[in-house]
Order: sequence, then C-alpha cells, then structure tokens
Amino acid sequence: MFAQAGTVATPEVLWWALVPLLVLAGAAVLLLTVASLVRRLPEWLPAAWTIVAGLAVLVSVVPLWNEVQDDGARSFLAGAVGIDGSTLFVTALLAVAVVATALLSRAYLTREDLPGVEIYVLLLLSAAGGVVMASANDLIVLFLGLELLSIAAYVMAALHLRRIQSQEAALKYFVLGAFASAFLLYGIALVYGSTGSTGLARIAGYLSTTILLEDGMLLAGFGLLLVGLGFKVAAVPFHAWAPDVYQGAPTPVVAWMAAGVKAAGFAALLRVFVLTFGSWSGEWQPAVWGLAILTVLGGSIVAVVQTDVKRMLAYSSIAHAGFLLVGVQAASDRGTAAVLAYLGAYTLLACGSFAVVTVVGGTGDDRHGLDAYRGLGARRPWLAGAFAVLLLGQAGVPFTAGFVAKFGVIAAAAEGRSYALAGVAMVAAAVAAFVYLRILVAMYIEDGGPEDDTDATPWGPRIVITASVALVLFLGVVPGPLVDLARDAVPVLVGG
Amino acid sequence: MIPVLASASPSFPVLPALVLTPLLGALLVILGPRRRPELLKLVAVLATMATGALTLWLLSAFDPGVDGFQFGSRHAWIEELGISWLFGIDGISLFLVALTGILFPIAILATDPGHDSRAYYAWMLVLEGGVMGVFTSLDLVIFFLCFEIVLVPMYFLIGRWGHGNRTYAATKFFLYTMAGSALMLVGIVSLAFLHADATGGPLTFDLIAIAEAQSIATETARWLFLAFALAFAVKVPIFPLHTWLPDAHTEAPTAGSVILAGVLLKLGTYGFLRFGLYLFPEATHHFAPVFLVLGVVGIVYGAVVATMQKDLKRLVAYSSVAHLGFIILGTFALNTEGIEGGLLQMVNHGISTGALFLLVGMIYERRHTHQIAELGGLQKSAPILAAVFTVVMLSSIGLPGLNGFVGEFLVLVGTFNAHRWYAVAAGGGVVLAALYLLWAYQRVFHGPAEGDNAEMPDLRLREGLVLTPLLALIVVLGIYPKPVIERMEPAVDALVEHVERHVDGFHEPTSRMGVDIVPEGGADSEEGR
Amino acid sequence: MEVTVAWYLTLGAVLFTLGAVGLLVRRNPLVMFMCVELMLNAVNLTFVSLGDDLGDLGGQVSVFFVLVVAAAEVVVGLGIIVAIMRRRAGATADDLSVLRG
Amino acid sequence: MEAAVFIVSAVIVLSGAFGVLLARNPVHAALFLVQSVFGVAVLFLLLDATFLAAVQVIVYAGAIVILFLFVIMLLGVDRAENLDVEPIAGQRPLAVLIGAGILGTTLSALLVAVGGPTGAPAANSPLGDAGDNTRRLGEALFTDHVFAVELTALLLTVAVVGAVVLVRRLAGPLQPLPVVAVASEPEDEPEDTEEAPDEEAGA
Amino acid sequence: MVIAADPLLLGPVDLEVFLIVLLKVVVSFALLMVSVMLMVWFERKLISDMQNRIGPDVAGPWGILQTLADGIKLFFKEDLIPENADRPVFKLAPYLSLVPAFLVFAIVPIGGDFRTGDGTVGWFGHRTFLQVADPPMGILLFLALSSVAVYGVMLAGWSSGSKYPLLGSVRASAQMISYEAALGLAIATVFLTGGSLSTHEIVSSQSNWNWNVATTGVVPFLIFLVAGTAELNRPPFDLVEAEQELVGGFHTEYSSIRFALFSLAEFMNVITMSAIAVTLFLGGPDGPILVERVAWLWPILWFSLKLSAFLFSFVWLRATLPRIRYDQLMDLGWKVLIPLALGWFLLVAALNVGRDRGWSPVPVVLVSVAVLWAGTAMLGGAVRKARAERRALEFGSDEALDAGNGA
Repeated sequence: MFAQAGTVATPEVLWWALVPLLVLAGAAVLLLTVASLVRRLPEWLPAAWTIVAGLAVLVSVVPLWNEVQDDGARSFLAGAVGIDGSTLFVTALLAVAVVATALLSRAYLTREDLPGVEIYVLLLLSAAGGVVMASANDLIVLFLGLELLSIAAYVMAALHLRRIQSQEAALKYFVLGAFASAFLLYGIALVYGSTGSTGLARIAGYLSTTILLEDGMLLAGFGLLLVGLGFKVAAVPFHAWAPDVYQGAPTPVVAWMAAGVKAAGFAALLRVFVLTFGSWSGEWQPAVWGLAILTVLGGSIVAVVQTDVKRMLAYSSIAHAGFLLVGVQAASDRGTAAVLAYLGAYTLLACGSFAVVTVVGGTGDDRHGLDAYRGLGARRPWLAGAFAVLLLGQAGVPFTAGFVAKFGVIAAAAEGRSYALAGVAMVAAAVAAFVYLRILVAMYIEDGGPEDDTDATPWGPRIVITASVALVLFLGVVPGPLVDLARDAVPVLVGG
Repeated sequence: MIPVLASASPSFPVLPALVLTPLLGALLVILGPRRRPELLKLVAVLATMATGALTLWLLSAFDPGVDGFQFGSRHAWIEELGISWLFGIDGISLFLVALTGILFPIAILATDPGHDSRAYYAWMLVLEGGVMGVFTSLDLVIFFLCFEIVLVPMYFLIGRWGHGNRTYAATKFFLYTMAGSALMLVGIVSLAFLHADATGGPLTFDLIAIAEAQSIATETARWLFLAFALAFAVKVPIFPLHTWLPDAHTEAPTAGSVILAGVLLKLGTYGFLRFGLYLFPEATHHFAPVFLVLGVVGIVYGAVVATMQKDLKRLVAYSSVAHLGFIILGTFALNTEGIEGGLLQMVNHGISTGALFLLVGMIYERRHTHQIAELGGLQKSAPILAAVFTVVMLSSIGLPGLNGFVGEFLVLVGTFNAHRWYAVAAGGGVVLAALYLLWAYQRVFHGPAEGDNAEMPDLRLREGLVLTPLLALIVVLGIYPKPVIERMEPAVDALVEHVERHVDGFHEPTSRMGVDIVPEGGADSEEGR
Repeated sequence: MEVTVAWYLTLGAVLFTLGAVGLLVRRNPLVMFMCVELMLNAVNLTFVSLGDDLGDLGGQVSVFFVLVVAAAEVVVGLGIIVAIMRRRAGATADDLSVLRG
Repeated sequence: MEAAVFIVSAVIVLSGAFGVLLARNPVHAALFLVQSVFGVAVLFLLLDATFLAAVQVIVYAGAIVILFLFVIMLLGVDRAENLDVEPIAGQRPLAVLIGAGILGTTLSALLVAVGGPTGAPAANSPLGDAGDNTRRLGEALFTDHVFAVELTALLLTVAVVGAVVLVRRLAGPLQPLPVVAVASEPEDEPEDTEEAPDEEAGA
Repeated sequence: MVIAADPLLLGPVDLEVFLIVLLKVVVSFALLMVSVMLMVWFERKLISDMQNRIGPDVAGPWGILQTLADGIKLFFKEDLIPENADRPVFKLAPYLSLVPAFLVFAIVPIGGDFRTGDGTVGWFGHRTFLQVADPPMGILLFLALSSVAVYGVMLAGWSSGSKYPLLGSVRASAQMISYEAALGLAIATVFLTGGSLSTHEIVSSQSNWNWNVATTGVVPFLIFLVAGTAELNRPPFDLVEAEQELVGGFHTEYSSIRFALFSLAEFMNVITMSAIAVTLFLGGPDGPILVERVAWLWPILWFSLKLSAFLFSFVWLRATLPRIRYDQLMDLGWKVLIPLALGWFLLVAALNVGRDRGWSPVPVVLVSVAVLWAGTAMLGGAVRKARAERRALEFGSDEALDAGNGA
C-alpha cells in the first residue's frame, strides 16, 4: 500500500525563479501570523513590512533579470510556470504598485481610523496572484493567479468597513468578477478541448503544428477568454463595474486596482493571446481591434460627463485599457513591448494620481467631486502642480511618460497597418484630454472650494506623489531606459 | 539631394542651446523667490534676451548661399525607435526662429501678469523653448513633441492670466489643437514604418532622409498628408477650423495674444511648408486647389467678419485669419514667389499683429475695455500711441513701403502666376483689410474724447522702448527686404525643385501668362524655366 | 443511442447560458451568486466531458481547481453580503444604488 | 442505458437551473441549485469521474449551498422577491438576448466541431478507469499540477482572511448611510436617509 | 459508467444477477428498519435502566413492540402544517433526512471473510460482496451524503416559519458544517493508511487485527466519534433540538408521520454512523472465524457486535453527559477538533513519508512533534489575543490587551 505512494516523481523546481512569489506570499503569511500573535502591534509595522517586501521583490528582480537576459527564458514545475523578461518586468511593476499602495494605505487607515493589518496581507497576496499571472505557463495556473489577485482585491475594496459605499463597490466588483471568471473558465475549457492541453507551450505548439479541420470550439474558446480577460481589464463593453468600484472603494485600493490589477491583467492577455495564440492571430485580432476601439472611445467619451474625480479617473483608466489593447491587437513584438512600456508608465501615473485623490479625499474619503478640487492650485500649489503633471501625463502630453507610452502603442499599431485604430485612439486621447482639462480648470482657474481640514500631506502619499511625478517627467525626457527594458522584456514561451 | 546638415556646423551646438536656454530660464524662475516678481521678470527677460542674442548670432552666421540645413546637431534619444534630437535650420526656418527670438523678450517686457508671476514667467519660457524646438527640429517625433508641448504653457497662460471667458477659450484652444494633431502622430509613425519597409533600412524619423527618399506610394502619401494637414490647418487656422482663434486671442493676456498671433500661428504654416510640401510634394500638389480655395475664403471671410466686430481685440484676431489666408495662398501657389511671399508674410504678420496686440493691450491697461464703442478720440489724449498705432495698422493693411506690402505682393504675384482668379479674389481682401482697420482706427482714435478717454495717458517710455524694435522692423523690412529674401531664396528654390522632381508633370508656375513681374526689392526671380 | 461528447457540451452550453441570463436578470445578490455557481457547474461539466473524450486527466484536474476557487469565491462573496446586509437588510442589487451607475 | 441516465440527469440539471432562475424565494433557488449540482454529479459518474462526482456534492451541496442557506437564515433575507416588476426597463429582454447570443455562438461553435474535441488525445496524463480515478487524479495533482495545488493554499488563505475581515465589527461610529435620491420622485424625502451612527459597533 | 469492484458485476449482468442485487437492497433496507425499531427500544430501555426506571414494558415482551406502537400512532395522527410554513420545503425536508441515511448503509460491508478470502461470499453460484455497492470513492460518498443530510434538518427548521425551528436550523447548519470538517480530516487519516477510498478495500486492509483504530493512532478514531456524534445531533451535541431552549428545535412544528420520519432518520443515522465507524476503524466484519462450518456467519456476528457496542456508547453518552453550550460547541469544533485532526493527519503523513524513504522514525517523530507543538502554541496565542481583543471591543477599554502583553 505505502510503496505505491513512494513512486511519484516530483517535478523540478527552480527555486531562484520563484523568489519574488515566495517573498510576497511569505511576507503575507508571516505578517498575518505575527499580527495574530502579538498584541498591540506597532502601528507602522505592517506598512513598513509590506514596503520592505515590495522593495525586496524589486531588488530580487534585478539578478533574475540578468539571469534571464543571459540564459534565456525558462519553464519549470512541469511546465506550469515560466520565467521570462515580461514576467520580471510585470513583477517589478507590481512591486512598485505594492509599495505605493502600502504607503498610501498607511496614511489612509490612520486618517479613517481603521484597523490595518489585513489590508497589507491581502495586498501582498494579491500581488502574489499578479506575479503568478505574469509567470503562468498554464491556463489553470493563470486562472488561479487571477483569482488570487481578484479575490484579494474584492475584499480590499470592501475594507472601509464604515462606508456602505465601500462594500457596495466590493459587491459589484465581486459579482461581475465572478461572472467574468466563469467566462474565462469556459474559454479555458473549450481551448483545452480543442488543443488537448491547458499548458500554454503545449497549446502553442499544437496550434502552430496542426491544421485544425474544425476550429469552431477553439474560436469560441478565444472569444470567451477574451470576454473573461476583457472584464478583468475593464474593456468596453465589459467595463460596467469599474466606475462604481473606483468610486466606492478606498482610494489606496483603487490605486492598486488601477496599477496592479491592470498590469497583471494585461500580462495575462499578452501571455494568452499574443504568445500562445500567436499563430492564430488572424482569428482574434479583429475582435481585439473592435474591443480596443470601443474601449478607447467609450472610456474617453463617457469620462467627459462625469463630475466625480474618481469616476473620471475610472473612465480614463478604461480609456488607457483601450490603448493597451491597441498594443495587444498588434500581436507583434513591438506591440508587446509597447504594452509593457505603457503599463510601466501607467503604473506610475495611476499610483501618483490616486495618491493625490487620497489626499484630497479628506477624512471620510468622500470629497471627490470636482468641487473639492476648485482652487487647489492656490490652496496647495505643490499638490496641484503634481496632479497637473500626472494628469497631463495621462493625457499623453509630450515630455511625460504618458506620451512615450502612447507613442509606443501607436507605433505598434502603425507597424501592424492598423491605421484606423491608431487614428481613433489618438482622437479618443484628444477627447480624454478634455477630462483632464476639466480637473485642471477646477484646480487652477476656478476659485473657492472647501477649506482643508488637513494641514499637510502625510509623508506616505507625499513620497508616492513626488516619486511618481519625478519618474513620469524623467521617463518623459529620457525614455530610453523604459523603452529598452520593455523591448528586452518581450515574453518568450518555453515548452514544458 | 539636399546635403544633410551641410555647412557651418559650429562646435557649439547653437540650436539645442536655443531650445535649452529658455527652459533653463524656466527652471531658474521656478526655483526663484515667489514674492519677488520683479526679480523673476529680470530672470525671464535675461533668458529670452540671451535666446534672442543667439538668434541674432544665427542670422549673422547663417550662410546665405547654402540651400541645405545648417547648424546641424544630432543626439540619440530613443535608439530603439530611431528617434534622435536632430536640429538644423535653413532659410525657411531661420527667420521664424529670429522672429521668435525677438518677440518673446518684447512680450515679456511689455506686460506684467499681475498675479502668480513665477508660474507665468516659467510658462512663457517653456513656451519659447517649445516654439524654438518646432522651428529647428528635423526629426518628426521631436517636431511633434514640441508642436504638442506648446499647447500646455499656452493653455495655462490663457486660462490663468486671461480675461473674461478664459476657461472656455483655453479649453477650446487646447482641444482643437490637440484633436487636430492627434492624427498627425499616427501619420508620423505610419510614415516612418512605411519608409523603413520601403527602403529596408532601420526605423528612422529623420525628416530629411524620409523626404528625400520619397518612398511612399502616392495614394498612401495623400492620406498621410491629410493627417499632417489637419494638424496644421487647425493650428494656422484655416477657414472652417478657425473658431478657436478669436476666443483664444480675445481672452488671452496681452503677451499671450502677442505670442499666439506672432509665433504660434506660424507653427501651422511652417508645418505646411516643412512637413507638408517637403515630405509629400505630390500630395500637396494634389490637394493644393482645396487649400487655395480655403485660403481665399479665409481672406474674405476674416476680413468681412472683422469689419463687423465691436471688440477691438477680436477685430485684430479676425484680421489674423485673413492674413493667414494670404500665407496659405502663397504656400500652395507652389512657386518661388508665392512661398517666399508666404514666408515673408509670416514674419511680417508676426511683427505687425504682435505690435497691434501690444497696442490694444496698452489701451486695455488704461481703459479696461476692448469695446470699440467705449473708446473714441484717443488721438487727442494719446497722440504718440495713435501715431504708432497708425504705422502698425498701415503695415498690417499692406501699405507699400512698409513690411506688410512686400509679403502680400509676393504672394499675390505667385498666386497670380499659378492661379490667376484666386489672386484677384485675394486682392479684394486687401481692400477689405484697409476698410476694417481704418474704420476701427477712426472709431477708436478720432471723434470726440469723452470721460476717461479724454484723460487717457499716453505711451510711457518703457512701452515706447518695447515697441521701437517692432516699428524699426516694420520700416526696414518694408524698405529693404533683400537680405531676408536673399537668405530664404536658396532654400525655397530647393524646395520647389524638390517638388518638381517628385511630382510628375509639375513645373513651377512662373509668369505663365507672360506677365513678368519683378517683385519690388526682391531678388531676381529668373530661375523659372 | 450513444452518448457522444456533443451531448455533454450542449448541456454545458445551455446550463452556462441559463446561469448567465440568471445573473443578468435576478436582482437578489444571493441568487446572482447562485447563478455564478450554475455557470461554474457548466464549465465543470464541459471540462470533464472534454477530458473524457480526449482520454486525458487534465479536464478533471481543472475541475478540481474550479471547485476550490468556487469555494473561495463564495466565502468572500457571502462575507461581503453579510457586511452589507447587516446595515441594510433585504437590499437587492437595485437598492445598492449609492454608487451612481 | 447510458442515454437514459444522461437524459434523466440532463432534465434534472436543467430544471434545477430554471428553478434557480425563476424561484422567487432565495431558499428555493438554493435548493434548485442543489438539484442541478446533483445532476451534474451524476453526469460525472457517467463520465467515470467518480472522485469529482463525490467532491462536487461535498463542496457544492455540503459547503457552498449550505453557506448560502446559512447566510439567508442568519440575515433573515428569505422574503420572496417580486419577479413581476422589471427593475430596469428592457433589462430582461436584453438579458435574454445576451443569453441567446452566448448560447447561439457557443453552441454553433461547438457543433461545428460536432466530432467533439480536436486536440491530441491522451497527450499528457492518460485517463484511467473509474476505479483508478482517485489515485491518478491525486498523482496528477501532486506532480504536474503541484504548483497549482500550492496556489490554492494561498487562495484559501485569502478567502479566510477576507471573510474574517469583512464581518468584523469596528469600534467607533459608522459613517451615515448616504442619501439616495429616488429617481422617479426627486421631490420626496428619500427613504434611506435614516441616521445610522446609532448603529454602535458590537451591538 | 462506474464499474464496481464487486465480482458479481464483472460478468454479464443477467436477470439472476439483477435479482441478487435487488435482494441485497431489500435485505439491507429491511435490516435497517428492524434495527431502528430495536434501537429505539434499546435506547429507551437502556436509559431507563441507567436512570433506575422501568421504561416501556407494556407492548410485547419487555416492551419490545413499543416502537411499532408509537409508529402506528404517529401514522394515524392528523398531519398539521403551520400556516406560515413553506409548504413544499416543509414536506420535502423529512425525506432529505431519511434518504441519505439509507444510502450510506449501502456501502457498508456487513460480512464476508476478509481474513482468508477476498471478502466475498457465495450466493446462488455467484461470488459477491456483502454490501449493496462498493463504489470506488466509497467513503467520499458517505461524506457527500452526510452533507446532504444537513439539508433535512436545516430546511425543516426554516420552512416551519416560526422562531424556534429557525434557530434550530441556523444552529444545525453551523454545527454540521463545522464538524464535518473534523470528520473529513479524521477520515483522511484512514485514507492515508488504507490507501483507498473504497469501503471494501479499507476493510481488506484492516484484516487480521490490523485495525485502523490502532494503525492511525486512536486519535482520529476519537475525533471521528466526537464529530460523528455532533453530526448526528445526538447528546451532548443536540443543540439543534434542545427542548429546554428551543422547544424541540427544528422539528417543533412537525407532527404525525413527518415527525416519525425524522425520528426514523435520526436513529437510522445513528446506526449508519456506527456502521461507518466500524468499517473505518474497527476492521468492519474482521474477526476470528471460530467455527469453520458457518464461516460466513462469523463476520456478520463480529460486525453486529461492534455495531452494538457503538450503539450502546451513543446511548450511554446521552444518558450521562449534559448538553454543552453553543460557544463551547463551536470552540471545540474549530479550536480543538479541526486543528487536532489536521495535526494528526500531518503527523501520520510525515511518518508514512519517513517510512517510504527509510528515514529513522525517531527524528521524524521528534521533528513532527516539534512542528505540531509550535503550531499549537501559535494557535493558542492567536486565540488568546483574539479573546483579549474582543473583550477590549466589548468593554471599550484597552486594558485587556495590555494585561496579557507580558505573558
């Protein structure tokens, strides 16, 4: 009886490649344990711990990056996990988002008088999910990573326990998220059925070497996967949750959703569509094309009529998703690199923007109307100035990282001869610019606005804002590093 | 082949310095003390003066005999995408650079912002840097960057220091131009990729390389041209897209109006020459009739509407629409006279309309109104102001002997040679210009002075000093434009030649009807064939 | 009659659709969750039948993970509902209109 | 025999699904869900997935639906829902339309490939017979899919942490419920403006 | 389709085989019904003995027909359905309790020689198992069915439309879910040592005194007993009914035949749970065959004996232990039984792995115990902290938090 159990061969593990994941998950579990054992944990500790973990991941990515650049991509654990440039790039982005969110959360929780250990635990685990998505080499692993990321995000959205809006946001997020997961799964099932595997490398190999006489099931699988992932990255017409959730959820959590969740979602899109279904790009490109057009236009146009800054930023994040889809649609190395670079820029922009929103939101986290921003330029010139830079960056004004990002995806689209798409995207960007202008107008041109109840920006948001503004400007003027990194990060699928 | 960045490339990178000096100034201003506006102004003036000095040096160092780009410099920016900081100027851009260098110190000296000086001066300097970048960059992406970045400072200048309905005006300005240039980026990128595909070379955004190769299929090139043209047409602005301009001009602060009219509008016309005609000669030729019509319509429409204005500033704004119609007309005449006239008109318009806006601003400072009806009889209380206004106005009308005449005349000649009836129609515009400007002058400066108008102080010394260089230019260019035309001519000739080379069956339309008009004071136009 | 995989796939598709429609039609969040479970069941059925047809265990393995995820989702989802309903008993999805949209 | 079992199970599954869709009372919906889940479990048996058949019942019927019922009873939200009123005009036709769309595309796509799956058969881990099912599944889980199994640990951790956090009671007052404007009668005093800060924590 | 390992079904399934299966079904059904009747009587009689009372003694000898009499009485009583009740569910609930109890009994091997043979007996020329079915995931079926059994109790309480039954339902669902986890973990240990889920094979692996109660180290067995009692809602875990608090709990509103069904289900569940316990831990029908001539009888006898012992202990528990408090119930389940079951499971797993790899058992045990001890200590610490926090929240002071800080 026992002898049979001993014959199981365990797959090879590249432990070094799992370091970022292990750091995140380990930090989360350790924090949870310590917090449940120690009475009166110092208030600063969980945030500091999270930040240290995030930084550790960032540091650990560097040697891994060199390793991957030197020796190429790898796959291990029986082909369930891969490590390549994009994995590490997205991991680094997630780590940045984790650090930023932790910095914001600390100030936020103190201001709102909320207990705060779990938010950091969930943040770390959510990030771990993102890392899994970025390194998944198997659809099921990808799905589990997605769920890890999402479920933690659902809870985080509800974490302002005194605000019913927060929980409602979580409920909406959850219901639609679960709906999307079902679609995604169904897609996985159909792709599995038509290719005989859930492993990305196997699927890619099968699709590129086999001529399918009957591809209906495969195409249905593509469609369902696209719908599922489209929900996650808030592509129109699957975006309905985003504005409500952004509006209701605690602002630092929104920063995470905009930066981290989006990055992971697009990492997944790239891995699944561009990388795995690359040989069938002719079949899914039109769908992504349509999705991209709807998303850039929908996000930009609807944003115009909003009066709540968080909702505006939500719609603008939808529009950004549209731009990212433009890059995905290109289905090329340049497109992929452009998407990654865009994600890099957007991570900074989102973290910075929502840091400002966190500060302006004030106690109770409910001052998000345009009124709250009236006269901000006079009241808090530095804050307003930083926000102005970030908004202009989101608008894609030159010499900000936002322009470099937009330029990349437009270039990818042009290379792929999708001129109409590129044109529509740029027009939509001009429309979206109006949204940012409305905020700028409120801040600089209109007077008045509420008196501040807070004296100064807490240091956490201050760091986030300063760093993101500096990086946005720096990468706008010297975009070389970002573009080169993104180029080197183009993912590779290694069979397993 | 135009020699790439041919001669006179000094060891000192003068063109990057031209862009960076104002930006450096902006940085200094930002770091400067908030509560000492006079100190900030000093810094700003010094920075713009230094830039102006550089442009003067450029004028003197420019080799007039060379038809290629000079003072070239190149630094890699995004190697991955083949984008580099590529600068160079030729006879076409030289005077626009010079105009920029002259107008900015004047604009800054002329007025004070009243509040938030630090941001004001910083934005002005950033604006100058951006404009310089547009006029000197030879890399498509860098050009686009500068073309776009100009919007931001202008937006803030109008929005924060403007009058009345400034929010509306600033937003409209920003959105119009942003939307217009949206497609240009797509065009630029597509162009680069198609060029790289066609030549098999690496991706490059080098204007000269792409323009000289002319590797794009005709049909495609036409689409791309339209993408570029839309951006320029909004910026100029050409007739149906002009509606942002009166609002922006009217609500902008004086310095803003001066820069807007004097320099920013030239971005569009310059763009048509450099990035329309040079890049897409065939397409430009193909679509020229459309632009000629729009140019004429702009001239007549601008003049007619200007006549009906009750607001002095708005009137000047509409006069710009008309003037720019002339520039468009000249540009799309596609012959040396027309293009030269257009170029000259760009400079002239910058000088005279800039001066007009300054004067209007000075009146506003005294009377706090732009309404013509509320003004009157100012000649009595402010005779010097009136005199200066007269000169500037006459220059704007195009009185022979003043600068405006030379440009308009060349344009008309060029157009007449190419398309006679357009020239005739445009000639009507000249008459209308005389009508509305003189009428406005009459209403503002003649008649009985009542109330505050009677006590309005005259020009102060400082204001006079500010206006002096402009007046000098008006007169000098009107009497002796030769040095200017001399320097423009090789480049313009080369451009026309470029068009002839790349457009089948196109010959420069010169004196087709046997009417050989030698432009007054102009260089010989004998290179027609 | 031989039961082919197409039978199962059809049943799965119908079940999935019923779940999706239910989620869109019903307003009680609890029932909406149940509809999600229906959809997941359809997916499970599809996975197992496809795996059976392929002679591959992968389908069943996937279902195992779907079950785990379903459980985790329900725990969190019900947690959210409890948090809301404690303050607003009997809320339906329409009552949850604090957020505009 | 097999066809008969399939048809009976399919009827059970689908009638259960319709029940979930149409039941006014959430408890009834939950019971219909159990019915549907059972039908699926039977189909699993038919497909030799014995382990999953049992686990399906244990997890769905034994844990998930019980949790649903528990929450329904705990919160007392078991009143019947009035299904006659369509909350958002045109929502139902739209939903049905979307449903028909999903069904139509999926079905046609599937039935185009009526031969069923096209992938490489038994490429990875061969399917054993029913008696061997559990062992094979276990081995597959802990060799090829061991990473995914470990991930489920994290997933469940998140779920537990989430559940605990969400139902925690806080010290200090709650923020008042926001004023919800009733769209149809904007003049009326909104009903939901009850002052909520008296909801003391730990009450 | 599922192919059972039963040799009966390996050959062609003809009418004869079908009849044999039918016979098995009928016999097991009858057996169960009769046992219930006896069990009710047994319980009442035993408790009265323990409490020094006489108990039923009118119907039949020693009152043995008392159950029958009660059944007939209930059958003819008026069937009342409360006005507030949810009628379909109210009617459905008793069956949801009853049916799983029947089904579970189908997988229990009640006889067959496992010592010398393969656990089969010869019937009409066919070899067959002495159990209705032997599905490959047998014990999982038990878990699945016992999770279904919860519905009966839950829905009965809810559908009655009154307060006490509802409370009973809520208690029932929480209690049964909680203890099912411990139950499952205890059973998992058996899988680990038995290497199979099939009841038949589990019993096979225990033949010749190699009973799981010993090989798994008693603890899972005890956990199974406690959790099983809780699953059955038997005293001292009968909070679901709790007459003193809930006026009968979930079946307060039931009367007549429906009430009888609940009773039937309860006792049937007691019997099947005992049968499962015997199967899992006490080697099922395993035991010495003392007289070769009636070899087939001995296993059945041993099985019945073991079963009776369990039944006795259930009654004994009821007679002696007071009902525990609800919070104690939850504490016991979540903070003691589940961690203990889990820990023990891991310990057994570690030992198995150690044995497979040929490690010396001493360090394996030491390390395992150290790990488990650490886990326990952490759990204890966390529980203490949580308690202190709750107190701080309730009394609005932080003293409780500070008090324990030094400890």
